[in-house]
Amino acid sequence: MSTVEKFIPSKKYNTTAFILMAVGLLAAIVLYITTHGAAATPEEQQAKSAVFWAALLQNSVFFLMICNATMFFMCATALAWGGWQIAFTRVTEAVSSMVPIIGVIAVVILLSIVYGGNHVIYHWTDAAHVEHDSVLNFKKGFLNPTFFTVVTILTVLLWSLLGWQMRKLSRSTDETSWKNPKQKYNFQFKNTVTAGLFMIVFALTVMSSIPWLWLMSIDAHWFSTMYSWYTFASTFVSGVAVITLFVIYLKNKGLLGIVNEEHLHDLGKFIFAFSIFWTYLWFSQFMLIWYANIPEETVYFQSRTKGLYSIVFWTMFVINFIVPLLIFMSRDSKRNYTIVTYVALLVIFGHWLDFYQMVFPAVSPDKAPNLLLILGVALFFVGLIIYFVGRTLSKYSLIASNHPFVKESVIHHT
Amino acid sequence: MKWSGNNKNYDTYFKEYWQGKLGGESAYSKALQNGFVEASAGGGGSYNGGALSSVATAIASYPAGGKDELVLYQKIAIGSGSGATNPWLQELPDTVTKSNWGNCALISMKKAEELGIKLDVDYEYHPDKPVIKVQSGNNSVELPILVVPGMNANTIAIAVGYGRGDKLGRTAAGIGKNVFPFASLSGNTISYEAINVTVTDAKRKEKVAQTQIHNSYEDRIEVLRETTLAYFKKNPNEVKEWRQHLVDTYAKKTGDFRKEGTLYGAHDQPGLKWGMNIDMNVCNGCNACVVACHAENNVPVVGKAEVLRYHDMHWLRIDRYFISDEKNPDDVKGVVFMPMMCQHCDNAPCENVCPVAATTHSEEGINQMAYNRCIGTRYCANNCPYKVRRFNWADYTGADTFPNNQNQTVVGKLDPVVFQMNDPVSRMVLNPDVTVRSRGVMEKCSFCIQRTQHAKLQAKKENRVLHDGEAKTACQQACPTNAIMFGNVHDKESQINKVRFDNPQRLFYSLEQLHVLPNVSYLAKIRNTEGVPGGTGHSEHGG
Amino acid sequence: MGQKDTDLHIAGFIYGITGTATAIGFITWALTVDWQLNFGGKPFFSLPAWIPIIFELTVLFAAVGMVLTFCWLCQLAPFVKKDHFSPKITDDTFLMAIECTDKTNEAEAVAFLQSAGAAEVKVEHRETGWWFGTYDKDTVKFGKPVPEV
Amino acid sequence: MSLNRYESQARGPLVEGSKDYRQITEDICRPVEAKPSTLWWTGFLISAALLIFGIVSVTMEVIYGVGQWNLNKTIGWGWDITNFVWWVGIGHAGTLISAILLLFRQGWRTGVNRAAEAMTIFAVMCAGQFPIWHMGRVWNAFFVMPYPNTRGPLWVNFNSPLLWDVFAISTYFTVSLLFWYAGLLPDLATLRDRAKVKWRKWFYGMASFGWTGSTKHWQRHEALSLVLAGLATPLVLSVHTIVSFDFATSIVPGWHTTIFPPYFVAGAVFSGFAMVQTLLLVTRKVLNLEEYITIEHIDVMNKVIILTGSIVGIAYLTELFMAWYSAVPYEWFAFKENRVNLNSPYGWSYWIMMGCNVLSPQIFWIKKMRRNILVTFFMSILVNIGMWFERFVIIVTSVYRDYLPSSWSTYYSPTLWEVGFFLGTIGLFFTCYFLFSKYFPVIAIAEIKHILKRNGDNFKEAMKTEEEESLEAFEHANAHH
Repeated sequence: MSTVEKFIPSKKYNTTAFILMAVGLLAAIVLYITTHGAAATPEEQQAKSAVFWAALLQNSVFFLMICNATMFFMCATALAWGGWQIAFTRVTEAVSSMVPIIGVIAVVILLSIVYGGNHVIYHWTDAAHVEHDSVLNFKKGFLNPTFFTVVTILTVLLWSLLGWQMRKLSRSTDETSWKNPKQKYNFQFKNTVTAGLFMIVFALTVMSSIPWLWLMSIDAHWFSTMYSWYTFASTFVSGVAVITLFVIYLKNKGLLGIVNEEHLHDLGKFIFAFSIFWTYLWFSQFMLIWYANIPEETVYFQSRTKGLYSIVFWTMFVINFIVPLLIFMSRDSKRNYTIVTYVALLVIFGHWLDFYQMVFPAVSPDKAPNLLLILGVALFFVGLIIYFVGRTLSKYSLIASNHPFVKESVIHHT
Repeated sequence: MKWSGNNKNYDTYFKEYWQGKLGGESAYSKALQNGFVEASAGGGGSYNGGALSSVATAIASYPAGGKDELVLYQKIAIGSGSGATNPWLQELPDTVTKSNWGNCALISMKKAEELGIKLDVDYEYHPDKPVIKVQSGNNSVELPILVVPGMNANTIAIAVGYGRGDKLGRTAAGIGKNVFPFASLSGNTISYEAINVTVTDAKRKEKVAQTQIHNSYEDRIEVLRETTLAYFKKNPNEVKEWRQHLVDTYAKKTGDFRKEGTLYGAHDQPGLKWGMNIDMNVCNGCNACVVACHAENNVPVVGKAEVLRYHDMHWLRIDRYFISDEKNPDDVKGVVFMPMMCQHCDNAPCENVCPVAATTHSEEGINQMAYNRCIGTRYCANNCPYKVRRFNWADYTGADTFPNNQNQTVVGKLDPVVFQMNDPVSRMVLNPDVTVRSRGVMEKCSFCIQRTQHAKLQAKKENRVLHDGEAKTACQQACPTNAIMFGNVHDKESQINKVRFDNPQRLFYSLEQLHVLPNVSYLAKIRNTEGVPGGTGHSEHGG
Repeated sequence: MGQKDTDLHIAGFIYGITGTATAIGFITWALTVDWQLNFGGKPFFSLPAWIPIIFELTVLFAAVGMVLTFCWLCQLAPFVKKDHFSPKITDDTFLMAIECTDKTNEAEAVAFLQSAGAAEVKVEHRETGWWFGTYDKDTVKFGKPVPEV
Repeated sequence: MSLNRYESQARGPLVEGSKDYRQITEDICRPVEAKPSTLWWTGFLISAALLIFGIVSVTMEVIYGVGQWNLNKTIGWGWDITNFVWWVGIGHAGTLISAILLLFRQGWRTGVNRAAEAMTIFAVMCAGQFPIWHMGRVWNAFFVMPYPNTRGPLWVNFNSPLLWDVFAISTYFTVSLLFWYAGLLPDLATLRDRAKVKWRKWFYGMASFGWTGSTKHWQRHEALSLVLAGLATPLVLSVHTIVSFDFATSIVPGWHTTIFPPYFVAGAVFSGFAMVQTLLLVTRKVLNLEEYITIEHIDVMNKVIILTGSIVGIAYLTELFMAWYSAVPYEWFAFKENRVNLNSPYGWSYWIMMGCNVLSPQIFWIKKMRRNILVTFFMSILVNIGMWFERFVIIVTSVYRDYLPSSWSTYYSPTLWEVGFFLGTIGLFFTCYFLFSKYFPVIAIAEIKHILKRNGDNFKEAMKTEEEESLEAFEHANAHH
């Protein structure tokens, strides 16, 4: 077989993508209409329309962070000088190339919320309210529209830029002919430095400030030092699941010859391991707050473990922990394409639910919004990812056949 | 008195004045007994211009004081020295300085500055305080200083009754310095001041035993509430609103902060539930409760060396905070006393963390200690926000099963006073109803559980319900101002419930926002001082 | 290599589950049935606070159980002395011992090994079982002798 | 079988020099079989002396009571628990290297895992001393065990983080020991078969459990190692997590924060690797093992150090930020006044921690520094000083000024016996390590042999053909479908 293989998206592939996007848009429109009807008071109107914006927020941020998590996967493996993942690195790269696209959408949505005059989602944007709220007033050095805007735009810009650089480096190997191992080493060195730079940016954004600004500030009074690491774990599992799904799809199309179940097994292990890692962080955050039982912290779980949202809360816990734990514990299930596909899909859905329960209990405490409609909105992003990832994949060789470590990936054996 | 041109001593003057006014000795005694005089006629005082010049003369004739003046005073516990032999009293921290086991020279902040003593981290956090030499004529004494904010710049105050010899027993021997020589006889009165002393820095340091080292409550309004009368009149509901704010924030649905502000759900507490209320307005920091608690509960006396190491054992202590201007800590506006003991939290952080279940919650709402089970990890003390748990660092009471572990020839030394508990006669002071704790065990206020048990048994024997006020804690019984109220909070008619119900504008629980659910409530201190503090209004910052 | 994969990990899983069940069962019984104690207002059934111990006991049971099983299966224990095929195998030689029973076609096995590039193929008759003894003393063998093939 | 034998030439070799299996056995067994050097004796005696000092210190403390130490009514834990957490942290690298890196198939672990695992066990032994001897009534320490007793239904408080510690530390110790010993079996058998002296035959024969190296043995051994690694991985995370719970479950400002579990684990790996560096740099020099513990190994471990150091740094900043962001005055005070403020009583300790843990490891961004033995050695010690201060900062600076200003503590500094206890555990640790390095192979012989054909210097050079052939040709020759 030829190793310079390419993926040409079929008509059906693109149509599916467009249909999903259309369904997503439709869901958004329906959601808009249902949330912008007449209401008794302006406050009620605001509360209703906030659900629409929160749905956009949840979905755009979730998918943006997933795609960025694949960036993390790429950079972390590069830093660790991993070899096994090179077999499908072009898939990882293609998913990571979604960062600028969803990034722009997310920025538009976030800024519309901050400047849109509806303060239900971000209380701290309401200057009059902040005046009277001593806690928010205290925090306004961090929670203010200007800072939010600057950090948000800068972050998306940096992610995009460094991702572009990483991908460019990887693609450059296609044309290079190595003269000696030293050259390969030099390439790896450059790759490592870029990945290292991304890691620094990553630490300052995803591992800290960004989840605080975008998500935690919805419960503007509440705080948890774990929050950012926790959201990262959530998106990282989903990110690996997305890569896995594309790998399986391409395998099904008879592509990606050098990828075999050994690689699938390792992707499965990643999903397994990081699902447990996610659970670990979830438990640590929950248990510590539960144990100390200080109201200023428990207030977050009050609205989630009791009442309206408790079903979502526990469902997502079961999906994100029990499902991968029980299914992926055995070696055989990690090597079975069908099982891996379903678990990956479930895991993505589970973490989507996790984001749902991060956003909505604060936005709409008394009435759980229609889950199906909001899930519908997610389809837009799913379609978008399918379409653009397909397009990116079609532009370059599917296998980085000249990468210094590609041969290690070929003989990869668990 | 001299200034007024009168040579009588004040007592005589006072008596004569009132006897003259009330008409006779018996009327005077009656007035003292009643504590008040019914004003029969509003006879306004008349201004006597002539007397003024005689006063002026008298003032001028008073021997000219030097720059610095020494004042001798008596501590509440030791008095003139009569209490010096009692270890409980020696161990009792002074109301204002929180120092015990010895006297020291109290000086003003200005004087400290003048002497070049920096009131920095070292001064506050180390027991070693600079020593000054106070000299008046032939008399001189060297004592470590304690800087008290708000003192007159050039006054030095030293307590009398210290510096006793060996013959008085091992408690008082060698504790502090005797400053009686500074007192002088003028006429037939003893003058407790030396008006012209020289103060010099002795260039060395000596340790001062204190049970509290920080003077300000740092604006921590969740810990305690106090304000001025004027401010209170303007904002009578501030404390109430603060408590209401907790309810509004964390108990939106039911309005029950106790039940809704938690992830746990509440335990049933049928029957009795003990609670205490302390009125900070009435408390004058007299320390009677502290001694009573000490005596009742066999709280060990640890001696100066141990107090210096912050090992004091008081189950009940009186926290003293100076209220002063943040910018000018010397400008003391008031002093607050906050009796602090185990708060018997219903959601006690200490109970959670004990690995061996030595401290648990009783159905009567008491946070109880099983000394026999305690292995002394001290985790509970770390996790207590009120820091009221006390650990037996060494064998203070001779309660150990190890015969010779008080005989420390190599390892740390205890003061001789501690060993009094080894001799059978001294041990007679122990309350037989209360266990003596061995070393390595945590202890703390039990709400005098031996007394509540006794009262319950008494009622049971007589086949009746427990009456309100039947069980009294030792501190409550000793309190001369009735600041402490104790009883069953499930009894709607009980005093404690009434007090809490009648004072909603002053009622607060210390650190209520933590949701540890203390069973001790406080009534805010309203200082009858002038001025409405600015800003948030609760205080003028600490010094 | 055609050898049956060992089921040691399944044993480990079962031990682990046993540990989990023991921990949950015992703690629940001790704190909710045997003696209910109110610790800081926490519910009697404080599951989140028990997770750490449940986890630890799961791991402990699994690990200890597995090592013991491993020792049992491989017949390893202190003071056990085994009959050695060659002292060099603990140094620089790989040795494959294939246990043969009367059903084994010996010649075929020898041929297979030789074709796979074995340096030396030996057929020996040994006693089964294990030997107690120390390596500084002469071997005292015991165990059931097997009929020679 | 060529599967295991190719590796990109862009990677450096992990076994230097021209080695074969026999040579490896020879190199690693030699120090065990030779007479101990003067250097060994000196080190051993110093360690033993420290150990004795420690024993005396603890005896003093038990005779008098915990009052022997300078803890007080406000500061219930000081050096004791600081040292406990410090040692437990150090005890994390070993099992991490052997378990997690085994799962991640990192070849370089083989050179260092044996010594690191031994270190883990000794460090946990040291750590365990502190919670035991810090008890007020240590003779009743068995109360923490849930044993059936005559007092009726008296069990322990399963809700207490200290009890979790009891289970976590003992489980961790047991599993690490099993893991380590299981790995040692084949190597002990090697020593046994090489033994010429009677007592050696007896000792290594007894210790090697009758290992024969048969295929069945190896097969089960591999399965066992893999599952134990799978178990040990979450176990490693759980142990320091549970130690962090000691603080994080409380309500003390500066203790109670949700990021503690992962951040403590990162810190533990950080300090653990630093300790591994300290030990191995000495070991490779003294035992002439430079060809097995190579600069490559040191380089990789320094990378782990900079990574975990930076994670810890991010956690510090997160905590600091969140203390402000929380708008809880107590929380903010604990950070701003108790720690960051250099003029506060313990401000200095916070900045030592920051300097040693966050700033200084950044030097390892430079490759030259990562591969410099002296710099690495110095840094490894600096990191452990920093990590000691991290625990000191967390424990003492949080608790000495918490909620009630009336209870703010006087200055706490340790007594001679507190320091003595700590030095004693250092003595214990090194005494054990010296004995280990004398009587056991410090490098896993069997495992090094496993990677030799892929990572050995001489074998790497022979990979030229594979390195240069096209991917198609390579795939055709090597891939298995």
